[in-house]
Amino acid sequence: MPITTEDVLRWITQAAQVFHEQRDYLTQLDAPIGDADHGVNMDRGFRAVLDKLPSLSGMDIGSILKTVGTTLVSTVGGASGPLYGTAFLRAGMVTAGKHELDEADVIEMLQAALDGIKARGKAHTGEKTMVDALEPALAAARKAQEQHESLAVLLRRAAEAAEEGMKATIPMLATKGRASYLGERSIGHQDPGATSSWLLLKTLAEVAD
Amino acid sequence: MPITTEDVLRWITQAAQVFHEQRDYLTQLDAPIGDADHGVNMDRGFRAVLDKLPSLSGMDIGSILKTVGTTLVSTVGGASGPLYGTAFLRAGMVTAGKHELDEADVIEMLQAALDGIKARGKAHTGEKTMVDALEPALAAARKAQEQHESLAVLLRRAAEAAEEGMKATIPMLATKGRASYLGERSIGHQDPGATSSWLLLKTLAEVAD
Amino acid sequence: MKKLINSPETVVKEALEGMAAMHPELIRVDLENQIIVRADAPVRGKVGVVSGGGSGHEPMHGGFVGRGMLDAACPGAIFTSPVPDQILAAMRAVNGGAGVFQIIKNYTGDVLNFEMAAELAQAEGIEVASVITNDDVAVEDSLYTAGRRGVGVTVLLEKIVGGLAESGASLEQVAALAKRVNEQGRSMGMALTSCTVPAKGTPTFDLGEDEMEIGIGIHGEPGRRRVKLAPAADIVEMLANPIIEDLGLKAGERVLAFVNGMGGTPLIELYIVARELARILKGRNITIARSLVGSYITSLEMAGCSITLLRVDDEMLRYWDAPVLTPALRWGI
Amino acid sequence: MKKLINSPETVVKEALEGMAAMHPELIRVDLENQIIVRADAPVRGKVGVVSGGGSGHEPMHGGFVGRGMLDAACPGAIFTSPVPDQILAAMRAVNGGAGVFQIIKNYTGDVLNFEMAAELAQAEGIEVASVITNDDVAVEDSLYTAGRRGVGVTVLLEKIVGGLAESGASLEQVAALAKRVNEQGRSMGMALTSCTVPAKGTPTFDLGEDEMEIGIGIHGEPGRRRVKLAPAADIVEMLANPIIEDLGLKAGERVLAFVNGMGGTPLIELYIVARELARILKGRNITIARSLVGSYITSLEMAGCSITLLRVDDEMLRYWDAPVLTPALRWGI
Ligand SMILES: Nc1ncnc2c1ncn2[C@@H]1O[C@H](COP(=O)(O)OP(=O)(O)O)[C@@H](O)[C@H]1O
Ligand SMILES: Nc1ncnc2c1ncn2[C@@H]1O[C@H](COP(=O)(O)OP(=O)(O)O)[C@@H](O)[C@H]1O
Ligand SMILES: [Mg+2]
Ligand SMILES: [Mg+2]
Ligand SMILES: [Mg+2]
Ligand SMILES: [Mg+2]
Repeated sequence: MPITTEDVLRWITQAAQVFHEQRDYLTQLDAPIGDADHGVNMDRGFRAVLDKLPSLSGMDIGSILKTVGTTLVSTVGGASGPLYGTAFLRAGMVTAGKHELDEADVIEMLQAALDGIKARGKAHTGEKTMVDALEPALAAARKAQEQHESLAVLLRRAAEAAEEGMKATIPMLATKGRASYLGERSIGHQDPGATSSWLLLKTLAEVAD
Repeated sequence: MPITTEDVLRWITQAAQVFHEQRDYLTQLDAPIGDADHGVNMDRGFRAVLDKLPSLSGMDIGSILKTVGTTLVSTVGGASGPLYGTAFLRAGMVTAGKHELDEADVIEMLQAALDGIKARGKAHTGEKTMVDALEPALAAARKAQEQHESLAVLLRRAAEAAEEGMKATIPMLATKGRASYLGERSIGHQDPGATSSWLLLKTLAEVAD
Repeated sequence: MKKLINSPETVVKEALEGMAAMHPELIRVDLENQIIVRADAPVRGKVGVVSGGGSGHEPMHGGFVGRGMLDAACPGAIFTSPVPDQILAAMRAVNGGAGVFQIIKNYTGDVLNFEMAAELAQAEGIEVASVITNDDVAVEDSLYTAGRRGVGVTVLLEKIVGGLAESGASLEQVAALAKRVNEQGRSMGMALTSCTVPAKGTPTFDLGEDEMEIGIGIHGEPGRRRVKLAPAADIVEMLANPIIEDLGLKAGERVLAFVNGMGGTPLIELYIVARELARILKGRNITIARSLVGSYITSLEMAGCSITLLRVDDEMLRYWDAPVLTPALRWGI
Repeated sequence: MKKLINSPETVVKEALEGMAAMHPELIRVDLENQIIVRADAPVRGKVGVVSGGGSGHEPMHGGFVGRGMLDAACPGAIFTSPVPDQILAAMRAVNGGAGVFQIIKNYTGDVLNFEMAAELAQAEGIEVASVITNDDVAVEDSLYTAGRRGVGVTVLLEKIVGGLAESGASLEQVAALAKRVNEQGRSMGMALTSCTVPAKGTPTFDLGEDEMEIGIGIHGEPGRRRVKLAPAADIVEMLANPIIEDLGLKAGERVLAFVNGMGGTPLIELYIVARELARILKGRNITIARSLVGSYITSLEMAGCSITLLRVDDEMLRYWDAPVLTPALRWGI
């Protein structure tokens, strides 16, 4: 089954719910290697997205994602605002006019989002950022597509890979973002941005299930 | 046996020792109803007095007490500096030229000291100050004199009365000094100045023993 | 005790050395006498304005020494009044022949020591006048206390009276304006945490995580009552209303509003306090003619604030606005 | 969490309202866009100088808005960069036709958001230039970090560059001086206690009674290392020496020495830090040409300090001394 406009709206709504619930958890993750605000930032941004929800009904998927992107840019601030904002803007561009997404569309969307983040943040894998959750997620999705898995399975694999990627940030030395200031002391902590990326993909997988 | 110049010097020396040892205790007493410095103040003043000790040898009792007074005025600060300073200055005036003090001399000295404090501080009994230790001490000394007690006994009685007066400050409502700002909350705490007065008299009694 | 110090004994002396090193163009520090004197003192023909008190209230008073404010400050040990010798040395250093004006906060220790210094200075032929500030409405001004404490008004008074003295006014005129400023100002303070006197090494009082003290002094003295922590809006009501009532401020009147930090409270919180104060004053139709927001009369690292309102007239405003050039207050020069 | 606030959500907005109420003659606050603009903006023909960043560093940046310094500040949420919309609104408000200069601290969030705002402003035909301050020697400036953080130099740069812009200089000249100031300045900070982000409600990190963090950032980020509490003299060595070495300061050179408090440290301690700094500089025969002592770039109620040294030339000194009229820095007017 493809992902519909309604699925996308449910995804956004549930993601907002998840970030509200995980607000303190994400903020706690940001304390030892950052500035203790990542959960607060994501929650603020997605609550603003929720406020936009009524105005999104009837829109195509691309327009919805673009609105999410501009809303995040306008309300999150910090590093994650421009990064997630750009991700959703780019995702919206490649899904412009669509009301359904199949496997290929979803992979294109994920690729665009990841490329957006990497371009904005000048980031690569292994630097202890959200990229470390998203890059393996995309790879897993591609692999599932090659194996002709359903969209639901494809997204579940992507979310699982994101979770592994997130956990793999724990032993990493940060070389991007605020955690990089800590040098060796950044080792041993899970990256908050990788965690929020996993939560986003997990929620999408749940919606598609 | 009268009090000699040497006794006075021993008194001063031992008082300095006592204030050094009781520095934290007096300061703790000053915390709940004052500004947590009385022990520090007395210790600073009497250490300065100790430094003057070599220059005091050969002086008469009046000159010694006057020097103690000016030293306390110059080094203690706060309320207790001018008060104890004036007390020793006045005590020095009534003992000028003397090398020995008998019962009458000692009572005259205590009276002058007390009058000096009351005049400087505009204080009366029952206001939760050093006066509440010194006033009963003087009364007890006079009574001992009437009973023809020895100087040693007279001073012991004075010290005991000072101790009782000091304890009697606990239930008092302060109406002078910093403790008065607390109103009802000043009740239940022992006055630090009454305590240092008791220590001074106790040390004198020990020296005369 | 966590402080940026070398040892409890050397705090005051070393801070004075720091001031001397950082502001050589504004002030001179006489370490022997432990006084801070404006660089060009004594100014001939000018009333010398001297203040002082225990240390631990920085920038008050040393930070207010300079053109248009104080001619000298005599800092005592932490929270302990200066001694007469110090005060006398300061009075001598700033005596330009027109007399010396003492600004004293109403604490037994300050009053007694400045009094003794004044007696000594007068014996040397120096003309002396003084004001004793007593603006703290947390303390009942009755026969049963040592009188109200001098707090925030002292800062405003030092600026205004310093401005007048700089203009060449006589000792009498300076004393008259000082009296008026003190009469027209009231303050009240509160603490979220206690301070720690370095020589003692532990907090003067203990407050629970959800408690605060209302009506504290500036020496870590506990307040009149301990209450549950409350929103800033409520705290400011507790502080501002007694001030407004005690001053009898009426609709249409003008004030200088001074929101002061106790040392450990950051500016962002003081501006929230300022917001609540502005709201209350607006509700009563009282105009904020001038304002001062910052930590100017502190109690070491205590967290908390105080509010001072001064009913201003044109003369006060003129000398408040007059140029000032000191380490802590500076404008117009 | 003990703070003078009403609720964690309203801290920034209410502090801005407090600023608006207290300084109507100096600044305008646009609450909708959450920006602070100098009262007479836009000034025709003048380069508009805009800065901003997360809140919690007060008085930086809002307290530096006014004649001779910033034309506008965009405060984000506590410790969170402002969003492009805000920055764009500020740029529009101060664009007097001579272009807008952005002063950005080197944090990923600040850089990205200001970058996006610049793109939007340029699309509207506003000429934009910028500087990214990166003076924190606690962070290695290597490929393996986001680069050094922008800290204390930002304050000095805003004053100096603001002075130049006020004199009518071009965007190019402003950018050139900003680049030089940033290159010639270095900082390092330390913390005795953590701060507490209001929305989080508990301290960002925990420090033992006998521990301190060396090399902290201004967002409650922990430092490079945790060490035993030490006397001020040793702490200042730990901060000043890496700065002096990184700057390559030589005997006979002149600096502007900036001793900054992190928010919860009182002035008396900062002057002890200043004393130790003066001693170290004197030992190396480096002259303190100008100084600034106080809490100007803070981290909420964190106790601690930072030191900034700026190697000054005559042009920098001229614009440092130039008149300034802002809520937090004021002289000459
Ligand atoms: N250059 C970058 N590229 C990609 N992701 C980044 C980069 N810098 C930071 N991040 C991500 O942003 C997260 C922090 O976001 P957040 O706490 O909201 O912003 P800030 O660091 O400004 O407080 C980090 O955990 C990391 O995953
Ligand atoms: N007016 C007064 N008359 C007599 N004694 C006083 C008066 N005011 C204060 N005292 C005494 O001084 C003591 C406090 O001394 P100290 O702590 O050294 O000075 P300060 O109160 O200035 O800090 C009080 O405990 C009290 O006994
Ligand atoms: Mg963060
Ligand atoms: Mg005391
Ligand atoms: Mg005292
Ligand atoms: Mg942040």
